[in-house]
Amino acid sequence: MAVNTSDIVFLAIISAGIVLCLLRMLKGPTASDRAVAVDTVSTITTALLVLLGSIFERYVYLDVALVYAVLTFIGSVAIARFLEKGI
Amino acid sequence: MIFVFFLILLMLVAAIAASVFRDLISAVIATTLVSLAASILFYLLAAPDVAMAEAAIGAALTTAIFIIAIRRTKRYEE
Amino acid sequence: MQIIGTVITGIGIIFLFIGSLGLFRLPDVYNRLQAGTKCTTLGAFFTIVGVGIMQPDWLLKTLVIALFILITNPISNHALGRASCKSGVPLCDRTVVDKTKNFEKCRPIHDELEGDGEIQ
Amino acid sequence: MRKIVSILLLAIVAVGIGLSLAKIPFGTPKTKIGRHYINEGVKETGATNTVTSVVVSYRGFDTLGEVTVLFIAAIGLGAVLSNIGKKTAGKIQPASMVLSTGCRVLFPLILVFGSYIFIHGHLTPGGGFQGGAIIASGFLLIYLGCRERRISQKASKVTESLGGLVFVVIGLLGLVFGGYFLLNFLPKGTSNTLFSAGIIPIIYIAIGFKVGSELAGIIDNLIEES
Repeated sequence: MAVNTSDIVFLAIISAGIVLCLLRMLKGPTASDRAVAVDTVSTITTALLVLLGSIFERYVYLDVALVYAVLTFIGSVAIARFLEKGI
Repeated sequence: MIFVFFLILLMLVAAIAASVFRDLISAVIATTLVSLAASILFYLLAAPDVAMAEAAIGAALTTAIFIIAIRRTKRYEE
Repeated sequence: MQIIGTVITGIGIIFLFIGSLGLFRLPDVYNRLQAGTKCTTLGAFFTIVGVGIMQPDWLLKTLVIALFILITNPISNHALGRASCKSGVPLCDRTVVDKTKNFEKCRPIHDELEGDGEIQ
Repeated sequence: MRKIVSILLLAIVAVGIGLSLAKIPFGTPKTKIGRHYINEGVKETGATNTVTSVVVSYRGFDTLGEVTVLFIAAIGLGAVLSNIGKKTAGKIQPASMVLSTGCRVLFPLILVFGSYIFIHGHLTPGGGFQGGAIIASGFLLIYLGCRERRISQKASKVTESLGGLVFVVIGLLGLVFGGYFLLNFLPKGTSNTLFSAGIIPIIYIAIGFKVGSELAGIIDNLIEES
């Protein structure tokens, strides 16, 4: 495990992005805004997991990122189908 | 280490938001955010099995089951 | 190889940050969706492929992850946009053209609408 | 009042998690049995993933109990919901073309991915429970996207029962061959290859099918009958 300076900068920028999404989640006037914010956070999280896997230098950790890439959108689709009264 | 505390703070804020929101759908969305942060924490603690279970169950199945429950009751808390 | 991968990852992460900045600053749901979809899809793609270039053994699996991101992210954002259109979230007051007025399909459902547009 | 109490409780939990993270040194085995699992686990069971060797081999009987708990929960939910009776479907907004096409494209890929997770449970992170949850998410996607394709309750019940049966029969075979329940009677093979670790992959495949069909049945019950 080797943490470079670039990795720390990347993690800081990603943290700032997640904080912005969190503020939108707290503020957003309607439920749709909040759903969009959480969907964005889940995409950012997938990229973050791959980056952390490269920092830890563990190949098998990529499976978790694959689970994120495949599954997190189902929650957003469920919320969307509720909002349009489709479920 | 700072990153771990940042994640704990994120979980805390999202959980408080989930308990404060009057709109139950917004509360479910905040709960999803809690489970995302918890999964990254498990990942950082070198427990990929638990992180995978948290991701698979917390992200999709729990949200859907909460929503199916809300569909039969009221959406706004009084 | 290391330097190229780091540069590509940095570009992707800057895109991710711009996406969340747009999500925070833009005025209504539809504009926010645009920032949340395009910027983060491109940013996640660049980040993941950049990590794959940094460590060449991982390239295949990272490409699979990037492919799944490219498929799933637009689907969920499309569903969210359609849902907010159907549940009657208003456009912002600076909107110039609203083409959804002409389509019956895109109008909100008015029976037993619980008023998603209201601020709780 | 309720709000203040809930916020206070959450703050206490967060401080606890933070303190425990700050104090505990991670990665050093503390107990004797933990050191034994880490040092001898790969040699004794043949599974590269230590978590899998603990869950299925050393604590296999415990896993049988967990699976039984899930089974009882699914049966109880079906019994409760069958009293309510079928509601008419009402006016349900059909899914858009993008969503239904995406569901049809993604559903087989999700099934393949879940199978990959539980077949490779002894090599990579993951296992029967995680793979089953992924497969159930695929079925949930089908219910969200194209509602007209629903799974048959009977097939899910049969799959679930077969999964439980395979688990118990393999345990009893261990009793026949060596003298105790869930004995690893198959050859271990060389570790870090797919065909290794004896009965662990077979049990994990059974658990994967069982958990997947159970969760899919629960979702079907909740969506269609409530």
